[in-house]
Amino acid sequence: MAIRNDPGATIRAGETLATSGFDLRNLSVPAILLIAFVGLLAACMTGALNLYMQTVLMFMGINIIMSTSLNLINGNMGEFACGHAAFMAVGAYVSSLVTVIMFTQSKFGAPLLPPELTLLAFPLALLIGSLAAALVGLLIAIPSFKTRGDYLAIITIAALYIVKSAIENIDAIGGARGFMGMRRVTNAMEQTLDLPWMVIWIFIGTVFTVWIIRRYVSSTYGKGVMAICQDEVAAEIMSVNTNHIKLVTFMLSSGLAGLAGGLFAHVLGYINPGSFTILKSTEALVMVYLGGMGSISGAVMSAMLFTLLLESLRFIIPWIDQLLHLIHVLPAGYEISQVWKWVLIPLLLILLMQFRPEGIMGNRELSDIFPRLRKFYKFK
Amino acid sequence: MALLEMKNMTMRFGGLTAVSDFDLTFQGGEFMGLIGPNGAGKTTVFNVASGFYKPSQGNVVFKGKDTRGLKPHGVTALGVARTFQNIRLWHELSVLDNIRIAQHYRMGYNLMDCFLRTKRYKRAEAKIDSIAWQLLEQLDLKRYAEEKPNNLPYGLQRRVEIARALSVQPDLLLLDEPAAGLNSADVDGLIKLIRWIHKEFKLTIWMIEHQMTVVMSLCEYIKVIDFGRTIAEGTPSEIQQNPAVIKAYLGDSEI
Amino acid sequence: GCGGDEQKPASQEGGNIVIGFNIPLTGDIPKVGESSRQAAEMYLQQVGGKIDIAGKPYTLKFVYEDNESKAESAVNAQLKLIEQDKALGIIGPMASKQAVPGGEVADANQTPMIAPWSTNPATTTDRPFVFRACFLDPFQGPVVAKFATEEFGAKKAAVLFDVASDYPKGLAEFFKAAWEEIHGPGSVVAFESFTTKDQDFSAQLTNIIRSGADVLFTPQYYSEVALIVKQAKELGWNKPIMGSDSWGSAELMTLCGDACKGYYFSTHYAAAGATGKTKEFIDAFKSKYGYVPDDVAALTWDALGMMVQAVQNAPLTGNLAQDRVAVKDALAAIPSYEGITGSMKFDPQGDPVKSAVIVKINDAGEFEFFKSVAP
Amino acid sequence: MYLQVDNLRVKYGNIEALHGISFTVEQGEIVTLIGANGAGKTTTLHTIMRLPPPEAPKVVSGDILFKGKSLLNVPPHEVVDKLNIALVPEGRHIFGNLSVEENLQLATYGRKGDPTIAKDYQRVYDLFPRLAERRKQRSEQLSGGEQQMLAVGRALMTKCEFIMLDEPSMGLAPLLMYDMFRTLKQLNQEGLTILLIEQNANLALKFAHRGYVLDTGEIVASGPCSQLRDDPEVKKAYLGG
Amino acid sequence: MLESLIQNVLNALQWGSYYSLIALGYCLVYGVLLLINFAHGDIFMVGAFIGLGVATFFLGNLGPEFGLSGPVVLALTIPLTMILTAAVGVTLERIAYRPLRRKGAHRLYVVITALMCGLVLENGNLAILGASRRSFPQLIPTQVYDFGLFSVTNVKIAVILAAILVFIFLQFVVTKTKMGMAMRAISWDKFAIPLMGIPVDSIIVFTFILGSGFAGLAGVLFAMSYPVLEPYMGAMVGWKAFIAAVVGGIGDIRGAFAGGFLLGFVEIMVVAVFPSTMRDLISFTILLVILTWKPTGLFGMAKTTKI
Ligand SMILES: Nc1ncnc2c1ncn2[C@@H]1O[C@H](COP(=O)(O)OP(=O)(O)OP(=O)(O)O)[C@@H](O)[C@H]1O
Ligand SMILES: Nc1ncnc2c1ncn2[C@@H]1O[C@H](COP(=O)(O)OP(=O)(O)OP(=O)(O)O)[C@@H](O)[C@H]1O
Ligand SMILES: [Mg+2]
Ligand SMILES: [Mg+2]
Repeated sequence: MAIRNDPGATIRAGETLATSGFDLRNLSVPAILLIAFVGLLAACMTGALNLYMQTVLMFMGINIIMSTSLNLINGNMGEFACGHAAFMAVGAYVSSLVTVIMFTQSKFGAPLLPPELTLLAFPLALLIGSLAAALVGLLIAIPSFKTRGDYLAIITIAALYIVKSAIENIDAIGGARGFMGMRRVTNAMEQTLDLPWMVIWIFIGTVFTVWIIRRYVSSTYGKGVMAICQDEVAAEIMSVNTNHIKLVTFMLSSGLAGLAGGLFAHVLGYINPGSFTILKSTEALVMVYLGGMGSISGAVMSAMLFTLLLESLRFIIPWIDQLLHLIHVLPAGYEISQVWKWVLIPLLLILLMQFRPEGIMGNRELSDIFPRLRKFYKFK
Repeated sequence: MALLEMKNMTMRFGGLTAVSDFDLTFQGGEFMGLIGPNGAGKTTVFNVASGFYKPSQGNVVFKGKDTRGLKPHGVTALGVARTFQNIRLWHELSVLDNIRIAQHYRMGYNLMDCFLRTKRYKRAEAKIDSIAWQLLEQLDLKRYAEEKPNNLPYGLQRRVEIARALSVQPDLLLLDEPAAGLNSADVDGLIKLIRWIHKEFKLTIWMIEHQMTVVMSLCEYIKVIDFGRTIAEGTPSEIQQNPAVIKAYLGDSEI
Repeated sequence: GCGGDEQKPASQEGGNIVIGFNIPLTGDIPKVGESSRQAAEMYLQQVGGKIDIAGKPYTLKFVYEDNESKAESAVNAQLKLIEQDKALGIIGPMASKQAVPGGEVADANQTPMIAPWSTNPATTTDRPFVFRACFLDPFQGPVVAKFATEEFGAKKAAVLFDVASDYPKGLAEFFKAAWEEIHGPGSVVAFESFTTKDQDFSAQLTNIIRSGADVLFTPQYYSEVALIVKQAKELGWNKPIMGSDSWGSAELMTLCGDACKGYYFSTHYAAAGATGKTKEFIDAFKSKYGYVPDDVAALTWDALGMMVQAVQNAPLTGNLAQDRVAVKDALAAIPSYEGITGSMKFDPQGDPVKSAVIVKINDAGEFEFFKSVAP
Repeated sequence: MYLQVDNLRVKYGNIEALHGISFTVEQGEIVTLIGANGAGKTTTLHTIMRLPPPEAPKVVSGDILFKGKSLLNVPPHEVVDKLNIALVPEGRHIFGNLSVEENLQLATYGRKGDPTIAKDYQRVYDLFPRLAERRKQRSEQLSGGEQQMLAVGRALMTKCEFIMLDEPSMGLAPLLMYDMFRTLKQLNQEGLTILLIEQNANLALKFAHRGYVLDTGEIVASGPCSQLRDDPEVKKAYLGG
Repeated sequence: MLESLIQNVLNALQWGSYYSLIALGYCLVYGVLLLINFAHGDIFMVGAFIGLGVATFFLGNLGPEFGLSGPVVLALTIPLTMILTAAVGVTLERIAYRPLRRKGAHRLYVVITALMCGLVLENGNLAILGASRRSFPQLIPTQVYDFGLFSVTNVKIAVILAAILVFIFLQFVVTKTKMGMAMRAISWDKFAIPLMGIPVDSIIVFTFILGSGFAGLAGVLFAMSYPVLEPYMGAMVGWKAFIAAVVGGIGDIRGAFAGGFLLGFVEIMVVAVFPSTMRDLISFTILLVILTWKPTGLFGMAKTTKI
């Protein structure tokens, strides 16, 4: 019988079965991460990375969290959710409220805890923010039992508007004026121990996110998500509790978006409902589809690429301008200003889609493209 | 206790009655055929049995449990597995994953186990894996474990679908036109395979099929429905002689 | 640190003075960024790209960064200006959504910054390095309330504002408080809102008309004003409408046509009948860009003027960090700056003390000086 | 020569699916193409139809001539509309969101003002009375076999003189299957040329005049059906025990 | 209370008309390609700007004088704008969507491309024409008919009528003509369309012509009642019209029409009854409730899964 590929080449039965026992490959990822982490810290402390670069890196991390977590719903589960910014907003506001109330003199009163505890409590505050976001995610997951596809897209957009409008209407957290005070919290961390703490937290948060999502989607449990994506009816009939899986997936994804929000709020030191609009969701969407639906490495890469592209255009556009003037293509009075940035970015993305209509990675991972990588590290 | 009992089962869609007053009892171990003209309601009966439709009227009891209150995955967990008239594999997942995921109800670990890769997780995954590999071995699919179903010939896809249903470790297996789209030579292989499965796994099998060679050589007992009503039942030879069945279903094979 | 054009020591023949602009060229309010940039370019042109400091000519270099109207992008832009471009001082960000975090960054990195247009008190509060060029809402609200009471004898007022934008929202609230202080609680009979980018206000205006208010206060940007005023008239509103400094753009008249004539707003300066520096600025701007400058352009101009004056006053050493502190001190020490939007000096918070004028849109469609109100 | 496929080589991506096949169909003939799953039967039909990307198989070399004219550069809708070739595709491909009647109507897209349309409707409804009963129903709700009837009926509604059927009997109950083949035979006697792909090789060889046996992209046997039926090789590999 | 109710009903009818007009365009394209054409709101914006350009040209403000009166200019502007806007829509289809379709890209990639196209249109306009807002010339004098209880303008009435006429026209095209049938069929199974002798691409182009043309009409009408034009004016209305289309039941012309008016009513009535600061909060909650109650929208057909 004719098979398209040589079937012999793909047998890896033994490999998959042999999951027990000590294996050096188990250590390669932690080792690489540790080296990266120490290197990053050193670069920040010595000033090899100035604050600007650090901030860009931090937003890159936040974008990675956003895109990998949204990828879970839009890529793996095949839904079209456009309300990711709402969860980010919830996470941002809740965790900021927690840290500000706990550790600073604010309009909510005197600090409840001494500033030395910030280091311990910060991850907790992030966790609380994430849980709150996950709870809001639950509210979206429930309609998703009955609704699919573009109807769900609307539910998520509506949720986004509702969250944003609700924040605008709560004057206690600043309403449209925004909410601040988080800088004092991050300062307290730095006073306790002089390290670039936000860089550290974001590094940890990013690694944590990718790690947790990897573990989820590589388990039989999490693969239910992919089954739902490809044929929900078959999944339900072949014993997958689709409602349960949807619920868990939505909550996981929105919780991680909440984590991104908490980190975002503490990097900026100031949040405003206007930061969590449909545009923010759009950016996350772009990163997911640019990376390739359902590919974690794709989502990570596209988030990095997108952030870098956005920032590098600050430099590239003036160069282009200079170059065009140098070769006298442009009249002297006319300047290519940064306004063109948002013309160039979508144009580039449109072009990219034309060449890779399945995103950078398609639905494959790095290990599928470079199978030899498997020699060096374990993907499970 | 009977394995499956359907009593007075009626299924309506709006004004259309697809199945009416369907009665059936499985004691366990039978090989039953369900035939009838197109649109007679055969698939609908399967859909009710597998919990996908709730009957408009009547009872469906599986292993003493009323399945009307259960979601399809709950019915499957009780021990009903099926294949589909049009193949419904998860085409972007490997054959192995297809067979793994169908064991979802039996995972027995939770999200935390999944994140922390606890003992329980490892044990469960190992069990799932071993069942999957064993089935692949038994159905001679091992070579295609990492292949995507889309890339397999039609006949093999049918086989993968049967393997996936078996991985549920059901007591009752529903086969909806397993031979459709297979060529005559493959049909012979399929007949042997199904017969072997029936014996090896000691299953109750219920099959819909339009290819008479398959039905006649496999089924011990056949039920014929037309317009949702049972018009005849009996052994293969009885059915082949039954004038009502010939008139409504078998027809004249001269062309 | 990163290489690049380090400032030359002051002993040599001048050097580069880099001033950064953190402005929204894209996003929600691109016009704000464009106006600001146009004013800055005109400034650079007028001074010939050079300024004298202690007798030596320095090259003035402006870097414009787009903050896309996003908070995070404003932070990135701010840090780029500080770290990569080595800006001595920064003008912007404009809207409070970006100016609050932008101010945070400027202050933390000890770089003087003037926000020309942000009215949120948090922008400058407890930030010695952050200044602003416009007056705050708590000042403007009462000015309008008082004026409307005296001029129209109004007793009941209606307010229509954008709840998602903090400038109109803040101003609306201060106006309401001031009005109710004069006329008693409940005298603001309609307090209606909408959301950024809305274009239809008919339901709100219907409520307002039904409420029996004597005057409508709408502290919106001029593009929205044109829509609001037209729709109000179509729905039968025939009482006065008042606005705030955000009305102050020549574009208001192109957009609004005759509909806005006869209304009043409070602002920094009156374009029609302006004299002296103000007139020069307006004429120059008009001849260069073909339209009368709006408040953003005027405020950017003044912010820039103060920044340059501070740079000229500061004892520059060539050490960027020290110079930045010196410029900050010089800014705080400016005794009184005669800007085109009035004379001003900074209070200890870095907010300007300046007076407001009430402008009437006359029948020729010009913004005519009507009355001056001191704080 | 009516339809002539000449040394046709076809690729999907980098994989060659047909390795240079040649066969002919004469006007008024019934020709069948049999072969194992994945042999390339469907590919052959799709290539003749020039179906648009991404489904389209790419022609590497060879030619397809219909009445002496090459089909390689004719867009698919013209193959149907101008050359009157119809295809009943594998897997039915009916329009589930349209009613049964609308499905049939749509097939007459290019036949504006053709007076024989009404007769054709009647022919289809006579052939498949089930469809007449379900006329107003959304066709996605039809049972599998009913959908197959609709697919065949729909193809007959185009002004076809040459029809290609890809496994039309799939999922049909015996009675209907025989009915359908009888009708096709009758249509053939009225002048319709038929190219049939059928998994049930026994049936196909009983029905057709001539047959070709396709195996992994190559034609391995051909001849009049009676001859193929008796060929021991063919018997063993394709006709089953 | 009564007077404001009548007034608000009129307001809602007018505001809903715009949502409807734009939602109809969304719906057409969606009904054929299952493509959420996120650029549609921006095509509407382009329509308004094209209308502005055409009107200014005929008013003689760009060079040649024609000496035409306002209504004549309007009569010329509307069809010309519709044609030019349709051309923009078709161009997007040709250069951005069709190649992707040819390559068999996942439909969401086309959606993202559409989103990007919208951004290009918005920001390209900003970069080329500058950030100044444009004012649409008054082509016909606004008549305010004041009935005491409520007042209404001629433009308002025209807009409501236009929405209804467009709806009737499209409903006829989609349900009664073979072209419409083909349009619906494409969304179900593109593969089999050529087998019916139907040229797929022509149908798709035709759809874009209809959808974009009416977006152009909506643009001109919108510019007449809200004469402040800016590059981002289509973004928000576009998103909301999309929401309206879905709440109505996406893919169904009646759904888009009803959804548009529904959204208009909800938005206006919420302001009329509740504190207006809560508008988005309440109106979107109402929409959520509607979708939870009818998961496929008002007219949407639940896609029965036939096993
Ligand atoms: N979800 C549904 N909604 C409406 N009608 C339905 C639905 N499902 C099935 N039907 C109708 O019920 C009847 C029985 O359909 P069913 O699929 O059970 O037939 P079947 O016996 O399996 O036929 P076949 O052999 O062709 O597969 C058909 O007429 C079909 O149109
Ligand atoms: N779209 C496609 N992309 C890549 N390969 C394809 C595609 N369609 C078919 N093939 C391959 O081309 C070969 C011939 O397939 P084809 O569908 O023509 O076979 P067939 O004889 O019709 O089989 P069946 O009896 O299963 O319908 C097979 O190996 C198949 O895997
Ligand atoms: Mg069936
Ligand atoms: Mg085939």
